[in-house]
Amino acid sequence: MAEEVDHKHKLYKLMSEQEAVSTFVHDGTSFTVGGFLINRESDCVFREIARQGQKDLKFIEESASPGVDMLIGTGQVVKFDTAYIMHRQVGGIVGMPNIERCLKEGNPRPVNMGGFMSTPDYKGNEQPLEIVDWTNFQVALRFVAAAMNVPFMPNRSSFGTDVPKYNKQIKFMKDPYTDQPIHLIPRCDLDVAFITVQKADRRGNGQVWGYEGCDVWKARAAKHVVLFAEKIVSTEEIYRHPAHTIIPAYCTDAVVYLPFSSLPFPVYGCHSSDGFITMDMLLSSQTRDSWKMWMDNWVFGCKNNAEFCGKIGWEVLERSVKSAHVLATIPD
Amino acid sequence: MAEEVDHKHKLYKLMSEQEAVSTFVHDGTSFTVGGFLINRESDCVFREIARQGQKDLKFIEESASPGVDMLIGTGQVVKFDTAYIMHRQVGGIVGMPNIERCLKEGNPRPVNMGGFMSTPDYKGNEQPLEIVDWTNFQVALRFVAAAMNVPFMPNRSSFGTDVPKYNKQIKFMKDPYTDQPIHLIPRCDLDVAFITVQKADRRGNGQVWGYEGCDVWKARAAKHVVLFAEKIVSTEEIYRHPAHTIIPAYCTDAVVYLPFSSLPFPVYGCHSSDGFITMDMLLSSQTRDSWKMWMDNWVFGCKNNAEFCGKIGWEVLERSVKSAHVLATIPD
Amino acid sequence: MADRKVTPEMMAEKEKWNQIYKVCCVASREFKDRNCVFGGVGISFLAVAIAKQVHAPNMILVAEAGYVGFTGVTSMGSPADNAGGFMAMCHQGLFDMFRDQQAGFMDQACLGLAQIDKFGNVGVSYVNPLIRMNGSGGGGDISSSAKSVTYVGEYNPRQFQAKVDYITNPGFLDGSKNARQKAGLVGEGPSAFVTDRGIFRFDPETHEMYLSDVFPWQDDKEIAEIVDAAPWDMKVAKDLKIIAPPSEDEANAVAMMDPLQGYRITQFMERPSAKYILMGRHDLIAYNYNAILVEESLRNNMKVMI
Amino acid sequence: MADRKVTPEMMAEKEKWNQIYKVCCVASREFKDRNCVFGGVGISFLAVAIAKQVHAPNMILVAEAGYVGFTGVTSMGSPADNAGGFMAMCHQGLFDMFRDQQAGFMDQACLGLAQIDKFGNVGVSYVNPLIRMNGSGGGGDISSSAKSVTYVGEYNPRQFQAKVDYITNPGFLDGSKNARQKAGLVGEGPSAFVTDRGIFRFDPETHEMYLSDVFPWQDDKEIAEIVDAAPWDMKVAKDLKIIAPPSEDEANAVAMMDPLQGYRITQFMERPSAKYILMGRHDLIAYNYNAILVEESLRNNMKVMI
Repeated sequence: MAEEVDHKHKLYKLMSEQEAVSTFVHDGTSFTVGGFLINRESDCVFREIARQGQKDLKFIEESASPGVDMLIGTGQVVKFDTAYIMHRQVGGIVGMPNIERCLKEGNPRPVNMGGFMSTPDYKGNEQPLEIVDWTNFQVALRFVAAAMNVPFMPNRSSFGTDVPKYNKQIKFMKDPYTDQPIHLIPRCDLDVAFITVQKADRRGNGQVWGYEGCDVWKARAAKHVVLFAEKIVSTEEIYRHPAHTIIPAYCTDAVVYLPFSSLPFPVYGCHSSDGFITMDMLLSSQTRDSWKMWMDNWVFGCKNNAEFCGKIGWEVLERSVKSAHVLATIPD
Repeated sequence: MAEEVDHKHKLYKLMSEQEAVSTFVHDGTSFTVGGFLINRESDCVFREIARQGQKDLKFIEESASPGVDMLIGTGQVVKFDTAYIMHRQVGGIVGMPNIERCLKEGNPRPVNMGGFMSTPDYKGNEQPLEIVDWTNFQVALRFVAAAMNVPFMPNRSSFGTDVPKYNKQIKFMKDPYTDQPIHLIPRCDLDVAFITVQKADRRGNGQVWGYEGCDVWKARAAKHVVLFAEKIVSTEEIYRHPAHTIIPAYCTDAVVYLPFSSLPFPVYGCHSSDGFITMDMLLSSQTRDSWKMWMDNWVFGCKNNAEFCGKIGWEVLERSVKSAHVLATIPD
Repeated sequence: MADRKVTPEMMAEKEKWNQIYKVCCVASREFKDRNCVFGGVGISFLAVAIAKQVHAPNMILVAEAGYVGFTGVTSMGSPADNAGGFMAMCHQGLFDMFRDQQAGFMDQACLGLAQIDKFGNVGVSYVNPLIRMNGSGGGGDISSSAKSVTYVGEYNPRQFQAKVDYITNPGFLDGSKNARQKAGLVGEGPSAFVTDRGIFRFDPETHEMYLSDVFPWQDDKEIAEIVDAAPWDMKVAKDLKIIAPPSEDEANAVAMMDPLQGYRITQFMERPSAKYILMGRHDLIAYNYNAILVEESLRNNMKVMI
Repeated sequence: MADRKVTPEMMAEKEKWNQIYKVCCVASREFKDRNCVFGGVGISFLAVAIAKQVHAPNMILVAEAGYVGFTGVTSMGSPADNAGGFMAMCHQGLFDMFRDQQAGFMDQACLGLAQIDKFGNVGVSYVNPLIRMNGSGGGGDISSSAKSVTYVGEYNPRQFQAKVDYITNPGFLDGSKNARQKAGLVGEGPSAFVTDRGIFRFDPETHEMYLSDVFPWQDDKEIAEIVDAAPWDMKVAKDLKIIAPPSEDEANAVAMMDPLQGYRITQFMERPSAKYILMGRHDLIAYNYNAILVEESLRNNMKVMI
């Protein structure tokens, strides 16, 4: 194994997307992405991990980015902690069709769904995908506890429900001060957080506009933090909006200059979503064969995010930027 | 007792400083101020409470505003939770002389200092002032726990020290996940937080520039929140810097338009400190008699904060504003 | 109830509105001005947004990703939709929103459901034997801690269960007195389930769900059918209320927030923009078609809002 | 040690610097470039700020009230001083700073002390029988969780105690192996106590404090005096190091951050601005006097910094 590099204490931290993924994602790595659900989430990471082929990955996110389904389809993810998947969509379309195929067909591997249901009659030898259910707040609290370097956070959600019944990591205790019931939510063990930000400098100060999601906490919870920056700015420009630096340089291991890293999903003040490519992906993914064709075309057929952008069409992206600017722009 | 008014659901929440203090501070009330130590803390509150005369007050702050010493001198405070007082100053000046007189003379009441020392040979009948020691982070965590509506927060400070030895509210436990030691810090029970902000609208959206201190948490921990605004702006102006709204309208009970509410202490981007009046107060306070004269002149001799400002001199304050603007201004 | 008559006018009104209008316009009336209201996604957001536009202009709309007090110029595709940032009082984070909710600042919330039992316990993650639903998301937290929760959804008798397969959202638990409080929950529980075939509420004493409001076109037979479909002895309110059909203002609010006709045309493939998708087109012309519709709508709405 | 000679030049150097220079300029050398460093208030902030200005320009200065990566154009009167906001990478809150420290992001810190024992356990709140000090503030947290802590202060034999009256800041506890880790502490403990009469460090095995560095003017007699004053058998480093006196650059850095001469003139009443205070003046002329000094200094420093 290579000598451990102290990335966080480097003065300048620029890397390419390929380098950032290969440096921080290995077989068995646990990771998350910033943003929430689809917005300002680093979708490019899922495509790059699919290309690089790391195995036995663990993914954790409050409401999961659809990208994780891609890595479940490639068989690269073996553990998935979440509160929500966009699974049931209008017109009977399945949002996470690879998860569905794990459940129904054990393909590419069987799934243990939160201890509540699992792939019936599975005869193969693949290790099951473990899905663990939480609420959004509880997943957030796992990041919060890790960010604070404490073993757990107290929480009042889910009393009387089946969530703590099937998720034994949620512990029940009587508060020693008042003897009232409280749930404990354990910290997560997180190797890498990939976070898309509107601005960053080379030192790794990441600035966000719009909602913050859990990025403040993810950036402290993860051993390594990679920023995908829509724009690289000077540290002097960072000084202009210091309250927007939700990720200070001391958290950051690498900065990747990568506009449109969230595509096909939107970034506040930068660009809109691409409903066409999203819908195409979703419809194509409904069968495993057509999903594989989609992957060959849009993922394996692109060397990097720029080629993915090129395939969508730069003129469409230019239009998408204009569209986002109707609602907001990011100040210099 | 008057009917409970639902201040938080009012559309517009403007009040005078007198009304805000008399509405939310009663005998026995627990309160805090925003900011940290001296900066952007609502010093006007201590003067107004001294004028109104509420009794048996409880005060909690990480590193305490010097103003609390005034209310200890008037005998109005009976409980004081803190991590720090600016007590030992250059040249043997005592920073909290009224606390010192409580300790040495039992005047105006004796003091129990964190269970470690107390007024010797006290013969009077006054209830002792209880001082409870914490660290800054622990006091902050008391606000955090209350803000989250949970009974405690886990913490790793103070293992092996005398802080948890004398403060029995800090509980030791073994983390049920790893069996490692952890401290529990109990939530605080807080009636009112008075917070100075650079901008607020009438609905109670409070915006802060510069450091945030614990104001995010205090505003959620307190049953009632009063904002002292350096500037009242329209809600449209609030929309321009939504990330600076660290106190959304739903937290706020009252908004007081009160420039210079922190005087003689500074507010980022608004005005500097007044070292002369601070030093005068400190030197005058070294004996009880001269402290009383100072109080008669600067506190009881002023009807409100505007008269206090007038006594300092508006031309001095204008100069103080210019001085602060060398470092920062608040954008429109 | 005996003297209620269903007129042809009522039946015409019934046909006039699709299920989304029937659910969302009616549910919007549950939300009060000046309240702080947690909107879900899709139709549960739409219901809240209609309220803000029609009768509750000072409602503080919150979305779990971190948007507070925004104008709702368009319906949100996700709780982190860029539109949530527009004319917002505060941008914060997801943890912050749930913290503030657990602290009791959220007065009301609107959510969808898959299964519900007699005491308002809800499941949204799993349906036996092998159906995975979306998962609780923030719903488990919201139903635990928001002061009150209004559920919305198209009526389906399968939603009403004697026992929810997997409870994600606590209702009144076993229905016993103070059951929620004893369990450690902060919020006061569900207040209504608004469907296109009536509103269900909870008895303040027994916490049992009953039918409390029906549309003017729902006759005794239909009411009996709904009540009989429930796996418990569902009661009907003695003073059963009649729901006013969607108003013109409410309908306008839906139209205003629906540039791509996602609510007005319920079948995905029948929406105008679907033709480009069906053609497999990803080009600028296709993209432009949707973008122009959305942007025009936003610009028009901004004029109204500002 | 035997062949060390104290020359008249050394004695002249000794007289040249007041105790603040001797402590802070020397302590500044403990702080490394690119490290994230938690500064205290007063001289413990000054020591860190000198480092940033002289040899560690890429140090990330943090102040507990919530300022990160600021330029330190002036020394901070409090951890929330307006100056902390100037050219800062990040403005956040106090909770955030301590969270980030407990998570291990703060490499070094600088603090003052009132009492210290053999194993570096420190008290800053109480001295028996009846002296109340300032209190731990953030010091208790910083000494618990920052990776390493440098203490600074004017030497006073009373600081060295067999038993600290009230321990606020954990050192190496009972000195046993991994005592801090076993207790649950995150940081690695104190690294040095820098005084105007030498630097004390901790043996990596026994964790006992020993005298490791002295100024060139400290002869064997003075060293013996210091060692004898400690209530334990204090050792002297075999390779006792000689401290270089404050450099011109370090002295300039102090001057740069000290427009009111609070560090250069240690007696409060001897400072220029004190005359107005002694006259009891609160008027514009008095205010202006200080304001102009501070502002001129800031403007000059900004030119250097930008």
